[in-house]
Amino acid sequence: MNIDYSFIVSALPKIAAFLPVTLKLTVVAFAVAFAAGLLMALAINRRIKVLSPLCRIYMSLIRGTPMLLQIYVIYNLAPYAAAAFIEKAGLDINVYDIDPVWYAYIALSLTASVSVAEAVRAGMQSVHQGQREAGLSMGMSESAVFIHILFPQVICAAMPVIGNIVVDLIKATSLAFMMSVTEITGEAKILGGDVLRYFEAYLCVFVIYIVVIAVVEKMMHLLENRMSVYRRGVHSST
Amino acid sequence: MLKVQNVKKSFGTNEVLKGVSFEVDKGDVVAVLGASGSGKTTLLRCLEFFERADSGHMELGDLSVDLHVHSKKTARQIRQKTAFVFQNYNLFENKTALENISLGLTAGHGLSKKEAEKIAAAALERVGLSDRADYYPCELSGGQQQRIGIARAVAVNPDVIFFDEPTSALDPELVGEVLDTIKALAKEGTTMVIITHEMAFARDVSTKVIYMDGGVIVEQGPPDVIFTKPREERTRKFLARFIQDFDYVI
Amino acid sequence: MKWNKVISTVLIVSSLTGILAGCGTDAQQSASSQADDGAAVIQVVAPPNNYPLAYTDDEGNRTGYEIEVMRKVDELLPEYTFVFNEAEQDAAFTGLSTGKYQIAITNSFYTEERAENYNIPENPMGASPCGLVVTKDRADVTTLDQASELKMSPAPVMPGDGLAYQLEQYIAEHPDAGFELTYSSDPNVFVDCLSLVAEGRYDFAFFPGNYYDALVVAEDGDLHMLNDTLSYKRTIPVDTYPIIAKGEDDLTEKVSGALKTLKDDGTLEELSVEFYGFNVFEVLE
Amino acid sequence: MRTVEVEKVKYFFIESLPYLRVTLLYVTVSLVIGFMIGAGIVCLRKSRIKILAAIASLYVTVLRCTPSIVLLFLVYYGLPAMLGGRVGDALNRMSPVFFVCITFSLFIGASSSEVIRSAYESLRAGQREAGLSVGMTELQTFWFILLPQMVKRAIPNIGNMIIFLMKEGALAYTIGLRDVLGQAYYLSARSINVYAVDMYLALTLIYWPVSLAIEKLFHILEKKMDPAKARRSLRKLSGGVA
Repeated sequence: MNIDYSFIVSALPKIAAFLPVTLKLTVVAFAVAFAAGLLMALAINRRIKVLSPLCRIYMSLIRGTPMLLQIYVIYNLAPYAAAAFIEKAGLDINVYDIDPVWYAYIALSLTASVSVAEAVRAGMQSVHQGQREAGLSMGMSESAVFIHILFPQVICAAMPVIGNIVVDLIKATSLAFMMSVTEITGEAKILGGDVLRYFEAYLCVFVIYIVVIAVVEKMMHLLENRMSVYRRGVHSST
Repeated sequence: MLKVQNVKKSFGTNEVLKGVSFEVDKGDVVAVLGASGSGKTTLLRCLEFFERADSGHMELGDLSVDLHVHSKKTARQIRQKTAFVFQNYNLFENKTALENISLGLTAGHGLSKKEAEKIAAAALERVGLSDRADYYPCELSGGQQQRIGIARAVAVNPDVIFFDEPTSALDPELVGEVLDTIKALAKEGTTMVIITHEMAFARDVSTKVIYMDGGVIVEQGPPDVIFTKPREERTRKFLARFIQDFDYVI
Repeated sequence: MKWNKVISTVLIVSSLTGILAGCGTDAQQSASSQADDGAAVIQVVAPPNNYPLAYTDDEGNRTGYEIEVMRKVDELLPEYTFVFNEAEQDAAFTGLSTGKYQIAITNSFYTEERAENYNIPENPMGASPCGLVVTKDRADVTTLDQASELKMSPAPVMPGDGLAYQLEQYIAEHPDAGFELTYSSDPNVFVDCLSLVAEGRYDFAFFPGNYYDALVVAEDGDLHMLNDTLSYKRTIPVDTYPIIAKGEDDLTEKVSGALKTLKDDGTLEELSVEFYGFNVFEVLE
Repeated sequence: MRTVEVEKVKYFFIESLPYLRVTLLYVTVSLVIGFMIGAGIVCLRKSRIKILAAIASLYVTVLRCTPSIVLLFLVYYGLPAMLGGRVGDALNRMSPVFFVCITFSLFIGASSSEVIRSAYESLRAGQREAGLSVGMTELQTFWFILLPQMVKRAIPNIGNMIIFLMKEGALAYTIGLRDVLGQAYYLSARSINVYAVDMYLALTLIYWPVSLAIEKLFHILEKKMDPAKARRSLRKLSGGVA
């Protein structure tokens, strides 16, 4: 297997130039997924009448279908449906002016939102029921109890899993290239395609992933330490 | 001050409370005794709306509430007038000792942060733990945590404080410091309802004793009556072990 | 602690690929093992489905323009026996550089860098016929220059294939070109670009003539309903070559010679008519 | 955009379903081998020899960052080239399924080691001492007390891994392996992807029920593995009193 190192050296900077796109995709998709996942977890835990079964079906559907199908539905079918709808409604918005990056945000956040929902629900299981009752007994409202007491502890319990979700999301952004959004894997495929050096191009992406994921893991680790200070205490020994 | 009428509660087929009624006047310290499974904790949890009673009525000051059909708002109003001290402390794990107390005042009673912290500091002083203000629960011993739980309850200046076996989760040597704290509160005239197994404490500190068994109040009355010549046979048998210390037999 | 993990990982990975590189090179020559009748076995790789160049027909046997051309070349070269494999473009060329395959037929065009990385025979094996697809109301637009002046937007193209190459060449030669290229690796993009142009999502697309005839013009074509909204103008096809593993010099010589014979005796033209429906080479001149 | 043709959906469904065998084959093989590798890594990381522990944890980190296509190419093309000579040629003749299994086993090896480690750490410390104190050997304690509890905690993750593996099938298509996903793509590509909608619908009809079945199966497994918890939740319903 003769690896064309010269190609790697020349292509790496060009591919790395698209890192901001990958990071933006990851950050926005994670933000959407975190919000959606949290709401779903709450809806299911609080057994809200209509919403809870709906969320369960959504989660099993997203978990049960390949990512490529989800991308196809969002990138190919949704715009047509929207265009047809707009024509009927007589509006003159041109659906096709929408930057494809928005489709990528939605597609990437689907699977991530389901994983966040599962992580949060697992986190909720680990928080003791007494915490909620203590809050209520102090005359706090349900939402105040959630915001001040339950939410911080749930997120802290779910942090390790959320770290994994972010790493998986970074690797999943390579699928955005199917929605004509060029990020590092997309650029690698283009450069690789020109000179038929696909494997070397993918190696560049691999090297970039190592650095990015190492940094992200370091940040998640620091964040988790800061959040779980209440579990270790700040004073040396008790 | 607090009137409780005909509280009934069953979990599926198992009837836990078969119509319990009692009254608590201002400054009263009511000790609730009974074997485990007699329904004492369920009774208290129904009064704090952690469980929904099947039927029953409760009057606290000018508020009167049906224990089965009640809105979230009224439940919160009652909770704002009462306080609850748990068997396993249930301090907010992600908050320091001071924050545990001040949070109840700010989020629970709408006080300003500055004022809440002033009251919280005073409450800590009262239970003698001012030097542990910025400690997290995981850094405190069981006894210290329970005393902060009590401080948290007292800080909201409730009409009545419910204690659910405050000392049974503690190591023996820590029980003393918690009981002393409760004794001090009693002396200051705080109205309290305490579920406990500490017979000596019940006899010395309470102003009224309730003995429960099988979901009903078997007997209630002042401690010197109950602990010396209880009317009901079941009460005598329950207190038998304890009464011998008085070395005279009825 | 984490940082030295990153550095050691990068070191490990590069040394790993280094080792692979080290022992890979000598295996290169001996890869083509001996077939039973003494002829060297040559592994040829083509994408699982690259209609009409390489695909499996309903009876399940491999056929297509490029497959049949290589079969004809195999007949002319008794010292070799060709065995056909299936792999997508990126896998095919990885296999080519690791010695798993010796020839890749992926409708590929010639560039200097590719010639440095692989052996590309002198003579082409065919030409990929392309054309400009626009809506009927813009049927006057027949060349890329017009499209560039009118700042028309091209449909996304697949990286590394002949269509993308032609547009890339155009943009390289005309820095002031009125359009930019968008890429997508979605296999559905290929056929979708016809509907996308018809819907107005993009202004024009670059599409192979034979597909266009089969899909849109033909009565039973799957996209025949687009026939009255789209118009097609054929442009100059691009030469396509088999890509041969670096260092297989005598194989390259022999294949190039065979291709020349097939071109001169008209076999390539026959196959072009059979699979493309018209003679690609005639337009070439 | 065309409307969906039920005829086409049926065609894709029937033509692709037989290839589900291939998918389930490499999923089960990868899981079994993967968990063995995972267990090996957990032991390595706990071993006193510093280098072994470092290599094991490095393996997990590197695998977490590797895009699956890179590892697949490294295994499918790199391995035969690296071994070279006779063995290399023998490998070259092997069917792609063999290489897909190796690739996914390496991946599952990394992720399962994390699952096993967290399951092991979540056991209460006393469990092992308890087993030893009643005279059981280290192995018996592990087999009868520790392993069942670890498996119980790991079960939800195993379900997720299976569903993840099934979805990675699209990857195998690039090296020509026809699993259910690959076959569906192949058939759709044959008609130049005009019937992509129907193909994707057919795939949903295959994938969703299978993943629902897996979720249900693991849900039941979890309940069966933990009778106490099941009984406890039952008792809670029937009014357990404090």
